[in-house]
Amino acid sequence: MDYKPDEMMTVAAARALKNSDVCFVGIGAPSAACNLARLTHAPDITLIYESGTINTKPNVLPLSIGDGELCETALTTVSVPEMFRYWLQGGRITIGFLGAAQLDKFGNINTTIVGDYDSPKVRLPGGGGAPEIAVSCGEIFITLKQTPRGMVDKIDFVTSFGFGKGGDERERMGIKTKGPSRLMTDLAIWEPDPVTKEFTVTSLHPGVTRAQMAETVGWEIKYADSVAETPPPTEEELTVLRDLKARTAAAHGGKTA
Amino acid sequence: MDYKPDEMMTVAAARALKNSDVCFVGIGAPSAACNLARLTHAPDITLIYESGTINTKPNVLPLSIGDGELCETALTTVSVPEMFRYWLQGGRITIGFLGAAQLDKFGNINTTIVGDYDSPKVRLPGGGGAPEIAVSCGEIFITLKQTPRGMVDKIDFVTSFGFGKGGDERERMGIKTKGPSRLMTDLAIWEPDPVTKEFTVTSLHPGVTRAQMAETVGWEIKYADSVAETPPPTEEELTVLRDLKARTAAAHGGKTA
Amino acid sequence: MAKFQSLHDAVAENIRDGDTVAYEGFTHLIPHAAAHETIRQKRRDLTLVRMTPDLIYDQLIGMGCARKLIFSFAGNPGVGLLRRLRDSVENGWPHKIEIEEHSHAAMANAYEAGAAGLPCAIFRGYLGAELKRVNPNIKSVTCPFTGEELAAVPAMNPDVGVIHAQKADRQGNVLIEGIVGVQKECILASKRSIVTVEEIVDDLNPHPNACVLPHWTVTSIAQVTGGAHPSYAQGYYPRDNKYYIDWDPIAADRDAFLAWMEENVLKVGPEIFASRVEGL
Amino acid sequence: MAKFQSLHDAVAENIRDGDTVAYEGFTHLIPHAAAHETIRQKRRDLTLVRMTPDLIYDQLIGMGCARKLIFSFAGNPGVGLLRRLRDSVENGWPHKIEIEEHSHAAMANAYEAGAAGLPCAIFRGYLGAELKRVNPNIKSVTCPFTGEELAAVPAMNPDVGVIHAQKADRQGNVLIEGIVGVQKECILASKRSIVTVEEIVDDLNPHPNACVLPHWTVTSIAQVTGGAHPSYAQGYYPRDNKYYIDWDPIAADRDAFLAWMEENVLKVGPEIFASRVEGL
Repeated sequence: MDYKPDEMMTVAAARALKNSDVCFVGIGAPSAACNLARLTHAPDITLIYESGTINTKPNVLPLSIGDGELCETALTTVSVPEMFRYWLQGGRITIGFLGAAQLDKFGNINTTIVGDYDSPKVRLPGGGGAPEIAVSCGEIFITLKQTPRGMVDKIDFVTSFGFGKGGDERERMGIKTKGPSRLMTDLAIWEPDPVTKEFTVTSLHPGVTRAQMAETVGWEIKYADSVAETPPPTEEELTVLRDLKARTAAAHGGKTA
Repeated sequence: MDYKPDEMMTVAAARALKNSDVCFVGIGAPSAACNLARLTHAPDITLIYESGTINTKPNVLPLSIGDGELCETALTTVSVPEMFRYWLQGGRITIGFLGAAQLDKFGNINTTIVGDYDSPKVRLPGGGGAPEIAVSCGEIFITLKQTPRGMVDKIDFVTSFGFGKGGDERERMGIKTKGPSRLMTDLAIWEPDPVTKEFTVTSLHPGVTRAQMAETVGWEIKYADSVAETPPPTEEELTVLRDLKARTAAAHGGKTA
Repeated sequence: MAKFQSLHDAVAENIRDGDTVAYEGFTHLIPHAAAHETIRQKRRDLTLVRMTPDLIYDQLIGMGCARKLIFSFAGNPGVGLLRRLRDSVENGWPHKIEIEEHSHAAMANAYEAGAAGLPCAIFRGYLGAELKRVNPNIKSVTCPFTGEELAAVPAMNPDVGVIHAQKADRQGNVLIEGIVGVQKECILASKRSIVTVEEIVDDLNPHPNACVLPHWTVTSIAQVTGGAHPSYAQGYYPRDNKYYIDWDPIAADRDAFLAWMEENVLKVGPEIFASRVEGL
Repeated sequence: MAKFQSLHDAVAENIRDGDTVAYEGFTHLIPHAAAHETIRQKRRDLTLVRMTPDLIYDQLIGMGCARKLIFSFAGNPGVGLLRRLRDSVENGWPHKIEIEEHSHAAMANAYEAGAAGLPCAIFRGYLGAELKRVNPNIKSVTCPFTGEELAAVPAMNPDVGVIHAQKADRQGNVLIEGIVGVQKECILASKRSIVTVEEIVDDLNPHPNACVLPHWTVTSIAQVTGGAHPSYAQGYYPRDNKYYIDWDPIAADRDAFLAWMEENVLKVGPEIFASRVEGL
């Protein structure tokens, strides 16, 4: 079956999730990936949205983090202070899923501003849950489309912390969680180098060239000694994903998340 | 109608409550007084028990602080951490009602131990909610039967703070609430002197003599310049109180709270 | 003791120029009608507080009601950025608003501390994050038992908390169900409060542990059917997703924005909301 | 992931000599059956934690299971003092237990902090109260914004949390309704947990904001009908007030106590609880 890079990205992200995971889900690509995992190989995965909905099983993808669908299909819905205190800070989440406006090679993320904080070129939405998701979840998965404006050598603002300047900076700060352990883009899968913590390409999606990679990333790319080729989406993965998106489009009146 | 000193105490305590009050209710005499007020002159009074039951309207007096009756007749029931954080510490309670094993003339209360803390003569139940009730509620009403062992010159342990050594000690500690503003016993009504904060008799129940008072109190009693006589329980007050106690006895299998 | 009144009177009596006002609602139950009434009454110099400022804050800011914004995530959920907010911050139109920015955890904890009567909240937050460089209201406290350094933020205690809820009973007790967000904390933390409700009923019939605000914790209640639209009220009407999508081009242009506000906010009253949720 | 097992196995696997164990329940839903099973299995040197130690702690202490008690109010509710606790503290029978005493506010905040993954809790507490003289675990923290000195206590994180609840579904999700006390916090704060339930059902059908513990937050679930008796389970059976009153003379005498324990705890099993709530 033919597929788009965007679909490959979602499928690659979904595959990284286990049936036993407890996921803190963001809107957009993370939400699609988490629900794809739930509808394929990880039927018992626990999905939590920061609106307070726990063990939710939406039939269509939510447009917002707090759609009624999330509450109606949840095991229980708690208040937002409880969500951030007992569930996130309480250390109960195994995987936090983050997107990024700007990302550096050490997994530090900016979703706050482009330019200077006090007189920004672009005022982005801000961190929301990300600053604490980044340190409270067992590990962090990041997903975004590769662009030279998104994957930059130096981000304008550290909204949420990855590995800082790399190496053991994270541990030295007393942070006990693993941090960004996987980056899934439309072109590749990246994992942090065990020592330097720099994101390193471990798998290229089918047909993606190193030249294409270089054009879409603002730093000099490190490749693993042996770079795999990501298995293309299976027919089941694509069918389930497209059905999900079609149901979502129908429910949201022609627009998808 | 004939009545017992115990009934006079409950009636006197009930009369001190206003329709607009929000009361944090303890078990025993406070609970009887608060519900008597609700069933007579203060039908809209808000009663809160530390078990989390808010705006409760029990038909019989609870034996414990967490009887099912309290939840079934409550507007809502919250968790115990929420009760102590949002409702008590949040400053929403106008009247806290406390009993005492030992009480001094400045409204300091002991319900912890008789004797030395490390090798006590009697191990009492402890403070429960009292240490924070005493400072978080707008004002404190105390109710207990007068005995020389209960109303003592020096209490063995300060479980909850009243006026300390009197005067402006409470204000000097940064406590913004009024503290013990009224003590209702089986024999009299006491109020703190405006300056010294020593409990002063402002009303004697009908027929009570100063000699009787002296026998039942372990400190030298101060009387207000003009001491009133407490109006005896009205027929309505007594009827409602006795009906409540009879319903309670029937519900609890022969024993009343 | 909750007072039943028109939304006009509730806003007129409770929200004053210069106030700190939190219109809360986490995607669900966003008090749109109350925000529009505030715009109609031309309040000025407000400090607007909200975890997730979305359309109503874009509108309040674009109409010049705000002096300052305290927030943690400002976006049109599932659609994109807030263009009126951007125009104010990036270009100073209609004027430049001051920004105090936090994380969700910080805001949620700040409301919680406000409801709990504490002066500050402590939490494990902002580790390695740059917001603490630009926000002087992020400090720290050392745990006296473990020595761990925890983030601290001041308690949030708005002058006025504004929310929309499903129903109130005739005593003024309010029931909120579904995604309850920080609404209970917001009302308990605020000095005054306005609650708009879908309906007023004889008996709330709440589940024993439902989210209920007793009448003596609420200042004003106004019935506004559909008052959360285009947000939703679980059990009453769904989210109007198309409205959120349509907002983006309107907000992108100053003239289009002003014309839209004139037509859809200034010229109408709260009763229009009932018709907006018909057939959703 | 919750494991369904017999109460015997749940206690055998989770509660070890020397553990810190919190059997919580605020008058409602007190886990009597689980405490009795602990006594039958002769656990020793336990640190017992509970806001309101009542009959089960009198029994655990009298039977020599406890080394230490952390609590805020120890009484037989509506009846009087705990005579086995007194005998231990005042006379050292069967041995003298160590006491760590707090206020309710402190304990509730400590469990809350434990559930929230914080090292300590801060609250406005113990002002003028003498407990801070005798309990070194009461310290203070200064608010970095106002300078106010607030009380601080360490977070409560028991080795094992034990509660009784109304029901679990077949995945092991647990529903608690009515007076919910600190049970949710207790389970979330504990390293391991045992939940006894009245029944196991296909579907909890909970209210959206009901107090639910997801199956992956619970270690062991054992069905014990009547397992809270003489405490109560809202919707199942009422409190057995007479039992509490009758306890006082039993606990007053060491021999009467030991004979009663032999007859009513040591010689029987958890299945006896079903018969105790019949006809209540």
